[in-house]
Amino acid sequence: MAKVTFDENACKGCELCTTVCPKKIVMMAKDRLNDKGFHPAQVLEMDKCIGCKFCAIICPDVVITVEK
Amino acid sequence: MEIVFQRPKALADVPFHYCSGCSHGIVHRLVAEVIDELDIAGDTIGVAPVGCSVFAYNYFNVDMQQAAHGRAPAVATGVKRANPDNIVFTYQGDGDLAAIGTAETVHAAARGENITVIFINNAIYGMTGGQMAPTTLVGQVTQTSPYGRKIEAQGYPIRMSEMLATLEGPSFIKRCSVDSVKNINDTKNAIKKAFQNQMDKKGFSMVEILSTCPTNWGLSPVESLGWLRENMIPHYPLGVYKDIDGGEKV
Amino acid sequence: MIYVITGHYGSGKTEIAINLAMSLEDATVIDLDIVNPYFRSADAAKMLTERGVRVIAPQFANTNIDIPALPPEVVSALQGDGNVVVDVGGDDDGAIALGQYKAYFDTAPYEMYFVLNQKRPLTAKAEDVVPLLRSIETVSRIKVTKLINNTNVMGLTTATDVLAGQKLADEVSALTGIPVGAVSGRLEVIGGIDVNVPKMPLDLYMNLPWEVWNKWQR
Amino acid sequence: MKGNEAIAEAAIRANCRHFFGYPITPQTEISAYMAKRMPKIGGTFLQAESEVAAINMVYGAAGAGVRAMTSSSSPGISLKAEGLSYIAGADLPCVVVNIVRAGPGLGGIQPAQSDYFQAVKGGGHGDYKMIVLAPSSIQETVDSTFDAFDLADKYRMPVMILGDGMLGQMMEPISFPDSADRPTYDKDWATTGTKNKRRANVINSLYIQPEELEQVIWAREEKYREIEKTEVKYESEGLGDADVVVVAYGTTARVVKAAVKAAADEGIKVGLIRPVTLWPFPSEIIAKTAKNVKAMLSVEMSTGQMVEDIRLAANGACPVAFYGRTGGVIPTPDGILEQIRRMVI
Repeated sequence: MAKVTFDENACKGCELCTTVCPKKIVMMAKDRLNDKGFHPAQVLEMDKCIGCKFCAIICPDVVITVEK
Repeated sequence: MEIVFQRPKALADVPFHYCSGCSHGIVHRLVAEVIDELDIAGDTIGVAPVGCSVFAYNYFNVDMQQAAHGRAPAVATGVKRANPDNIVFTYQGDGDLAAIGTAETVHAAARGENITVIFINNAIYGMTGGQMAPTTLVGQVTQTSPYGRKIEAQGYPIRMSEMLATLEGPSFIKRCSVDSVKNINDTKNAIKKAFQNQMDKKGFSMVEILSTCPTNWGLSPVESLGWLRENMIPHYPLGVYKDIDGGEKV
Repeated sequence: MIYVITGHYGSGKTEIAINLAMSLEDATVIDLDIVNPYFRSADAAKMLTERGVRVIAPQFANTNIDIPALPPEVVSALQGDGNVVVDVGGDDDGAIALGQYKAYFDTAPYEMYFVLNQKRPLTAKAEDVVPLLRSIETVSRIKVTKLINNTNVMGLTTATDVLAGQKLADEVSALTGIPVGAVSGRLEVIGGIDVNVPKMPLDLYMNLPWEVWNKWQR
Repeated sequence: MKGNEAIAEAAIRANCRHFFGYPITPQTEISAYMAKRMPKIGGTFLQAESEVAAINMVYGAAGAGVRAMTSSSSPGISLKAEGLSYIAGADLPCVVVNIVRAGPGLGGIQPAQSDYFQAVKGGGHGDYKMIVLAPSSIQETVDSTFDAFDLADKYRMPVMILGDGMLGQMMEPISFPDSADRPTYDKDWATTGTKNKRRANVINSLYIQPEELEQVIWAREEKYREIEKTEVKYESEGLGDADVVVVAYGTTARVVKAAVKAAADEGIKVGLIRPVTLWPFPSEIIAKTAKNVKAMLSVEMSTGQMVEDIRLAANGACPVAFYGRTGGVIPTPDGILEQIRRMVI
């Protein structure tokens, strides 16, 4: 069991997190914009998350909190 | 479930002003994580440079002093000498550390000044809008090397880690990169060692961190990581350049 | 004979050097001060030359530049037959310039005076004077042969000051085995005091710009 | 003591334990003295790699709350201008000594007063001032050094001691004040580490919004007006019935005094104003005096810098003449007397 939480309005949509996820579950929410006007990153299939922290480690804006 | 990754306490709850995908944010967070893990926030003084990271004083929950362009190692020297028990770090970019502040950098290192220097090398001037840096690669196009950096006209890029490693003062010099999770973890370990060395009074430590500048490179954040890997790392090899503890060198 | 005048900044070396040179036959003054840009023997060069004393000074003394290049004439003067008075810069900082001439002092007769001013805060006690004297000997690579008590507070000097200086000179002498060679000062100050060493009366030549006026008025 | 040594020793006695310098004639004895003394009393003497580095070390140490000092001479002070501006902009206290030599450029090592503008108008970029003290005797260099540290701490700003090579090199008997009699200043703004007990302190001169920066600058200006009211220092003589008043500071004032005395002996009614603080400038006494005299004369070792401030203060109430020597030449008493004579014809 693992979970990632995005501080969505802090996301600047740089997409770096999407490139490091071993499960390829981090994706940009192309259907909406956050307060800053970026498409934020999101995880839809949270049950596949293994809590590896990779997305959080590469995030330049400390958007992601990881629980395991 | 418990939290296994969250915002470090030493990082102020203020959003970074940096561009999307800029690696300053990663390095800021690593420095804050190290400060938390070593439990030194109450004793740490940071020195902010002039450059994109000029506002670094807003981002750390520690005492901070903002320095003139290039002078951070001199300012840090003054802070450290005034109170040798404080942990003093500078956070500097390539223009600040390797151009206008070369003298301050070299002499703080030569003195073995017991401070920690975090050196962000992204091969370009970010703050002023993408001019040639002392670390700009040969052939790299910038606003002030519009035809690509030419050796005949602009000379060679400076390898600061290699240069400073020739001095006796430094205790630890390592070049890292933030292009991958593995390298980011490695960078954090290096930063931690650089702070630990200061706590152990071993003298000057510097971590050079190859970083991206998507805005001025004209690449997406993801493409920037690739450009860093393909162009910067071959010219600026990663690894330890000086370690008085006898760590394995490049 | 070579006379080397050393001591602390402000002990009065230059006044002694000038007075001594004018009292000697066939004298040359060497201004060997590499640390002090003003108030040096070279200031008195015109007056000394008029009175038949030869002056050798760093090429740029009293100019607007501070290159302490020592002139080659120093060597010929040290090898000559006449009397030579060497006015050395203050402290061990100034005495370093002597070190290069060691060979000439090994073969020629010389006196090295250490000028003492008890009124200088850094040389008021024997425990401060002796290390300074020793470090001057170390860097100059020649030995002090005599102490000179030149205790003064410029125009305000009294006989009491000079006697306090004499006590200090005696203490330093006891600690180092170097004899006190003389007590120096303006005649009206040292004339009446009772000491068992020779007196060296001094006329003062190193004037401040506003004192030049007083002299001119006289 | 020699002037340079007196400044150094006075600084130590005023509890300065952090000195950062770079050699330049004719003030090198200050560094040399500090180099010998500081290690013995647990203080810091550091010969920086440049004047630029030295002033920035002072900036760091002052930010960390200690009494910090640097000294230099004219070309070196130009290099320190950047740091001085930062120190003023961050409202930090420090003491800077300028033993002025002739300029511009490399100029020369002989005494001059040609850095007056640079000192009293701030020196670096931006709206700021330094308190500038201009001693004219060795005793006064000692007193000024004590005052400089107190004023710096009191107002949180850089204070400059403006001397010249003559003052630095000459010798006069002195006595030191007792530092125990001086006030102490709380520095809760300093970067000493939060110890996890307070909010982080930030030493900074950068303000993002122009209006915010403007507000900070005007607040600083208010402080400057207060200093102009309370901290002006000068010496005067013979103002009561003077026809002519000579204004001079530092070494020049010593020479002027000799000339004024000689003029008085000739029956000329001549007075003297000697500013001790060059900023704040003694404008009030000059304005008052200008209304009662036939003329004033500024004597300087420059081509005429302070004379502009005298004219501003006199505001047309009387003519203000200038006499000066420059390039490292000290005016002579007879040269000044000749000027005084001309003014009463």
